[in-house]
Amino acid sequence: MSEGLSRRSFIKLAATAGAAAAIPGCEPAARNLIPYVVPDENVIPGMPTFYATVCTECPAGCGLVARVREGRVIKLEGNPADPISRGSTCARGQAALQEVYNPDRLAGPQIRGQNGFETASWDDALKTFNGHLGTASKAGKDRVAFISGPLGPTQTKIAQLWLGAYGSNRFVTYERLADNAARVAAKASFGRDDLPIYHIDQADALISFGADFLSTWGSPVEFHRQYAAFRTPKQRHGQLTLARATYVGPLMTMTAAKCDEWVATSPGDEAAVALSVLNVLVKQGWVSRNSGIDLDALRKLVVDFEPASVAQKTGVSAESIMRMGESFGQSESAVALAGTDDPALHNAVAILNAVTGNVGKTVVFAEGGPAPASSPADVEALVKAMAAGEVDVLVVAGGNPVFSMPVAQKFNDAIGKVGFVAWLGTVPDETAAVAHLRLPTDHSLETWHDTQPRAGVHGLGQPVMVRVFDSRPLGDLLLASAHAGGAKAEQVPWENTADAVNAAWQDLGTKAGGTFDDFWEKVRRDGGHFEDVKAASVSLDAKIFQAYVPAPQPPAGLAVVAVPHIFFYDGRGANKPWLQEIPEPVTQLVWDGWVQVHPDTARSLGVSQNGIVELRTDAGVISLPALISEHVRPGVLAVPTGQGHTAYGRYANGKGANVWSLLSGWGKVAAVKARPTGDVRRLVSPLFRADQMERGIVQTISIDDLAKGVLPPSDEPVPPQPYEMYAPFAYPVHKWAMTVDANSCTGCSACVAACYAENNLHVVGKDYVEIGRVMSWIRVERYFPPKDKADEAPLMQVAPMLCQHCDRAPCEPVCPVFASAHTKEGLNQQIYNRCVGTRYCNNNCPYKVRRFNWSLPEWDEPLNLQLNPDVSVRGAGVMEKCSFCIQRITYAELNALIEKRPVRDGEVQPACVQACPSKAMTFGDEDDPQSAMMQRRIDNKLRRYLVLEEINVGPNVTYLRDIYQTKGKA
Amino acid sequence: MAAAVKDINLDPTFADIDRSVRAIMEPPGLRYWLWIGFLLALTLTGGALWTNQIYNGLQVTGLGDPVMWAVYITNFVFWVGIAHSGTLISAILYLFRTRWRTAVYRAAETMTIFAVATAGLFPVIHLGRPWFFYWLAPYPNQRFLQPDFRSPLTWDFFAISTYLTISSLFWFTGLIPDVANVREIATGWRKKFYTIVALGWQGSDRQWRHFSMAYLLLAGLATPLVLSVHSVVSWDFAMGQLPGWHSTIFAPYFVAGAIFSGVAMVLTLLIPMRWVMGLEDLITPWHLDNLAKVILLTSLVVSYSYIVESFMAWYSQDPIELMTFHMRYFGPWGWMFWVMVACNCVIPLLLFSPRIRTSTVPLFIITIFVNIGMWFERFVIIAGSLATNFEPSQWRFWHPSITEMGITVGAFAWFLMLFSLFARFMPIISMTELKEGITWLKQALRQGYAKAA
Amino acid sequence: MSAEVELVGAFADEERLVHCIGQLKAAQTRFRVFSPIPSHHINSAIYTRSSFVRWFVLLGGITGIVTAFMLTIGTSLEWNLVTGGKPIASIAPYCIIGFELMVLFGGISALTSWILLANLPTFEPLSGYRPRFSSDEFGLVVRCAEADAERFESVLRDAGAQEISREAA
Amino acid sequence: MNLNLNRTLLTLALVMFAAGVGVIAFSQRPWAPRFDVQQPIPFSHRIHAGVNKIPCQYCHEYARRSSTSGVPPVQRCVGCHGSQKSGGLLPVTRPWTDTKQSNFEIRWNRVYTLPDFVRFTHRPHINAGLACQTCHGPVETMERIQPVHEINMGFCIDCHTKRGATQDCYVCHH
Repeated sequence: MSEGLSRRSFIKLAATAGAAAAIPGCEPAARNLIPYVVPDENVIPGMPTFYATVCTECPAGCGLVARVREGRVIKLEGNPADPISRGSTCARGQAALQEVYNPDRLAGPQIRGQNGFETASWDDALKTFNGHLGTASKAGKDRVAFISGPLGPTQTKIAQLWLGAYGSNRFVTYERLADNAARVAAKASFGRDDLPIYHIDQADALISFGADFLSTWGSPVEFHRQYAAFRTPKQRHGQLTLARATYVGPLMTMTAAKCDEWVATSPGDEAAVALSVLNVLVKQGWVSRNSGIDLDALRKLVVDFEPASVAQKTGVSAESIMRMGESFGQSESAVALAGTDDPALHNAVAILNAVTGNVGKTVVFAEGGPAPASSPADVEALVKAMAAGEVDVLVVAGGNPVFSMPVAQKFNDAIGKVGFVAWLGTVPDETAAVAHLRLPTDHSLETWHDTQPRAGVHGLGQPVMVRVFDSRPLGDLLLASAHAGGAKAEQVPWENTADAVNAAWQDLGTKAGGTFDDFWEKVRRDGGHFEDVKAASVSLDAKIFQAYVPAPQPPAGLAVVAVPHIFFYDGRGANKPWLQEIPEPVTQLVWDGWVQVHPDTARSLGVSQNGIVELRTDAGVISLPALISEHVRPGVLAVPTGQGHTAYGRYANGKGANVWSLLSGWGKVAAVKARPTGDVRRLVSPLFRADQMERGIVQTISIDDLAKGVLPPSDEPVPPQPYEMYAPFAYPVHKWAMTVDANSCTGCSACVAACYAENNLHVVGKDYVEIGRVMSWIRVERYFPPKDKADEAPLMQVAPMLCQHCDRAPCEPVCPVFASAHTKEGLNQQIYNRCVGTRYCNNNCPYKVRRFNWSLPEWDEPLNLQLNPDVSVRGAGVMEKCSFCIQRITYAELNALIEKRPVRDGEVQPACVQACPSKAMTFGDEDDPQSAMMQRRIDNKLRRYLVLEEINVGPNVTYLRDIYQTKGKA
Repeated sequence: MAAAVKDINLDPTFADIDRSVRAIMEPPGLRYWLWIGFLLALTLTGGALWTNQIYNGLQVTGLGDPVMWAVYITNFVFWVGIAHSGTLISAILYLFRTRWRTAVYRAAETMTIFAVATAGLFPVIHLGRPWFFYWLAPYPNQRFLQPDFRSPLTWDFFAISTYLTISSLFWFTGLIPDVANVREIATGWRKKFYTIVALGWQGSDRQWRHFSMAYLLLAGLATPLVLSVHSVVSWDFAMGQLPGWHSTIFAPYFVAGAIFSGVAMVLTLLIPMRWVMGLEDLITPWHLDNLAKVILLTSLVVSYSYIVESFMAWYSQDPIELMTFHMRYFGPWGWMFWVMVACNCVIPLLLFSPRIRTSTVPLFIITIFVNIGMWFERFVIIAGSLATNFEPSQWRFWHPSITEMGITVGAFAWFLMLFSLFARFMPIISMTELKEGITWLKQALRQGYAKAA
Repeated sequence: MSAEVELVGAFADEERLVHCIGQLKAAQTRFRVFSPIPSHHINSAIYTRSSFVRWFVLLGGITGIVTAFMLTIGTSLEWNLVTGGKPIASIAPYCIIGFELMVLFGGISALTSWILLANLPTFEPLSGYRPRFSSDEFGLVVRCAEADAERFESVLRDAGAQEISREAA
Repeated sequence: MNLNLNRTLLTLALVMFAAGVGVIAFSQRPWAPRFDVQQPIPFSHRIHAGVNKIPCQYCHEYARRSSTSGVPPVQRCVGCHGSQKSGGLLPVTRPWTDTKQSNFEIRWNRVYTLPDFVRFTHRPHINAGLACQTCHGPVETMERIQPVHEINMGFCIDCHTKRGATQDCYVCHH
């Protein structure tokens, strides 16, 4: 974004464009028109501009495209050019906007005074900053320390140089959810410092040992795409089969729910189960000969892990273990994933993958991976140093260690020992609360940065908008400070981050060939530089069999497990209202924390639903309302991470409790004592019933029936239009419609977040969700099969439910004022400014997808700057609903009109379709049989169904049945 | 007629009738004004709550997805129902020349007018943007955009406004001779007022000639109208495909229910009124008895409708329909259903006993129960069906709010206030028709029924 | 031609009055009846043809139906908005509007027509009216030449008028 | 029929007539904006568009590409007026001739406003070959811009109907 657009004029534009956020009414939008002094050639007022950048919400590093209107980023979308996101995002990525515009963001530098923090000028703040650094560096070497979340290569370099300028190399990156055990195992079993790249899509069988790869583990968006491919039925040995997936772990996570089988183990038993599977493989002789490992050692390793004995020890049924073994051994290629913090498990899984010859196929180590992040040991070393008073100045730039650091580290005491703590970041968190100096830094969307999530992927993040607050880029701050600290120009050659990034990409450019300007142009357009990776040839280290240490026995009695929350991650997402309001996919709970308890455990504890449970470990004690559910192993208390903030902004504070404070070590498991306190706090969900009472909202078909080409007897297809009283209308131009594949949908709710962002939906809070006033236009229908049907159904049935734009929409003829009517392109239009609010349409909507504005929508400044100017903000008293993103449809149609061409297939993509990481939804024109949407219907004739088809309202959203594997079959 | 002759009081001469009715209209005392003041206070409270609701939006109610219609629409249907008996008694029984109607029809019809006036408020109250309610009416505008005449709500708008107009005209026409009557003895401002209202009526042969024809025809028009109005109201629900709404028997079912609750309300008003105003010799047990019989009959019709409704649900074997009815009987709101059955089907059976039919206190209590029962019937049908809709994930049960309750109470107060005011300042009993009736009966006795007719 | 007078006779009983009306009609004199109650005896004794009001009502009703269908169909075609896949001009629902407007217009024309035909509203009382004619007595006002006054007085008296007064017309 | 009847009929007729007139007058929305908009700078469209025949889109350059037609940037004014010969434009040119003064902004007052629930875009209309004057009136004759048509839905839909453009509510209201 060029400099032509001054901050001042940006604010003005925001003012005028922000008028779109006014309440529908007859008041004129804005009274004044303020012209640019010099127009910005990149900006056409009233038209969106797109910039490629990179997401920094989690280490996955997805490529993004930011849609910018009048200098404000209003929507984030996946970058199709990016090999990781491939044009999709997750809910967290969508919600990154709410950090940029977060009302709790630090507005300017603050210095701690007698009474709390006092705002200071940048000059004073920087003087204090550099002053302390100067004295510290004079005091000796390594008196300055730097902690941050994972940084990109360039920013890491800058930080290290800056430290160097102050004679220190205490550089530590801290990521609580980093897969440390995996790194240890990779080193031990393959002698690698980097993590492998997984190709789930190329596997025929999958076993995940506690790796929740669809929500938080590794690179969820990429895994969504791969898993969708993995689960599409394929012809194997001349028969249509469904690749089998099994999840082993204490809690039925979202990933587990989308697998064929969830094997409930106590935390820590996963390793035993893995070895038992290995035992099956060895006994069955399914160990590939050419994997070149000595079988005797292997036999010795697995000998005492007979399925029977393991089953008897862990309570896992031997059949499940056999099934896993068979599916894994009999498939040409398979993949096993390990997600717990138990190195033994990771070793076992490494062996599992290796001996079946899958390393190099589905598990690939690549040359030129990113430099490894700091290990727990590094962090511990630093904390020790701090505690010992060897650190005078600590600079924290993210990671929020105070919130999530293992209790045993006593980080809070250690940080107290540090003379001067400076916190650099966007939204002040618990760590900022204990700092002496707070400097507001730019959000990654406001500054230059780069990422290297894995080998061959170099993401380039460019500033997509002028900063909202009086913040500065982290890199610029450090560079300036380094220069102030007397760094030589040859050591620290750059003035600001932009130069640094540019310089860093020079050699990439030279490697790529061609002139740098072309390269630079290209990477800025593509959002990075992507090259094919060369697979490194690795072999299993024979010592691993001896090196193997048996798994630590799981804690006797109750165990608490911290489950990474799909939206809050380690806790960084908690202050984003969208993420609080969107229900967690499996439990469907909002705005709170909870402890998930198995009915049996609950009975023995005397806990009832919503009853507050006090959890006490050697590290600490928290209280949370209980969620009684079958989806957790008895004896296990599962608590989602991320809630329980005390100083992280208005949306996060005082919600739930912080499970990290129960864990003394780096793991996520601890022995716990639990007792009901007798208090009650209602857990709130927008969904009422969890069983669909055979109403066929989310329908399923077994792979056997699919292979046979027959439908389950229960649902013979109703003839398309049985009894028509009137001749159907023709839609000559377009007939917009959607196809939704329930088999690909995981319930991750990225679509919901995207809808919130695109259509200016406002959040209503816990109380209103409870009485049915949630505003989301699209929701995830989540159902569990009744017990008696459990064998003939998937573990969980999910599908997005949105307005079906029925041809014979029941909502239309009941509206007395034509606020709800049909367009000539087959859309069911809801005209907000015509609506008088009788709410009859919603009463008559069988899908209950219409939403009524019970109150006047409000956004805390400056969250309203994110509002989409192309969509009206609805006032109180009007009905609203999914519009298939009409603003995008008209935008595309106008482009086509002006370029005198028809609208291309796929040119229109509603926000939900665009965001869906597993591409479960396809949007297109029903008039065009060649469109991808229609093709998807034609290719899946057997799986096609309409929700509530029998009432014959002619929905335009066609669903495809979820495919399940009949239990007890491999 | 024999029964009638035995029961009806033939002694009063025209003069007596005038005397007793004019006596009601003497300037009222303090107790009356306290009563009015009390009602006014409640009404104003309701009004204040409504103002607050308009200002803050419907968030002040307990409504939410999926129960988007609850108390307000229930009240609407309830009051429209109340209205119907008035027209039944004044118009339909007029066409049948039923003699016992004469003493009670004015009160009943007055109740109709004010009940419709009350009912008419609720569709506006429940709107999300009440200031745009006039969009339901066709009126010239620069966009040439008119309401959708396919919508049951538009039908409602037309039906209710027509009903209000027609019954007011009918009521007003009937009033004129009586107002002329009281005009002759009134003094002061009342004199002026009655003179204007009476339009200079003197009862000349020419006036009576056109009056009678118009009155007959208005009765003729009102009769199909009253049946149509509640059918239209019932179609608000029957036209929806929601299980529990989508039923073809709704029109007759609702009309019967309307008469049922309406006649009950007539008695609820008449029994205290005749006691307070000393009208025992004009409104005799004979009248109460006849009204009670109507209640009994309609109660049986309503009970039959309940049975048919459930039977159809069972007969269809549609699982969704069945589930809705299962929840209606045994769901969280099941108690409402059983209250309704008790009040509408069981308790009215007491009316089979003539002693209860003619003794005021038990009759009064029964009518109260009927009113309660019918309110719950509407709530069970409207809100209950919404709560258990097609989407199991979207079920939810509604919790009342102060605003809804307050406005409901306010509406009752508003209705009673209007009625009490009318009862004291206008002839609440039609002298003209009483006289006509007595003359007719005397002749009937003297010359035999056939000749007189 | 001699001056005319009006004889006002008050009757307590309807039948006597009706009987008397018969005689006056036979005598072909001009008279007017005041009655506190609507009485089809009196009406049929005086008039042979029934009131015009019914034709006005019919007219009103027809106007109502026509207006309704013109309004509904016309406005639908103006915008041809499709709702619920139903035809633009869907007749069935429009019949309801038709019915309601028929009743509405019919009723309004009934009221206006009877009021106008009855010469109301008026605030100049008809001659010979006595307040009690609105309450408990029937009045019979005969207008005749002074010469015939006695003859008609006797007619009234024989018919059973309680009191008879004579006033100049 | 006597006097009373005629009088009544007359009053009736008068009332109905008055009502009819009232309704028609009301439907014309007499309160619609017709005010005289003052501007901070005495800019004359007559001279620019009329006398000098400068095409509208030379200054309102975004009209054919965007939803908004765009207010000309100061740079555009200076493009012509920047040179010395121009007299009357010091307030606009000063920030460009002397570098010490900071940029300033012109606060034009809106003449044409639309409610927030209308999503009007210029580009299809311009690309359909509509003259700006169709909606904005004979701008080239105006010293100061005054609204000629009241831009309301009736005005839009009337033209859409005549030209067979879309009548889907959703196109403008979403």
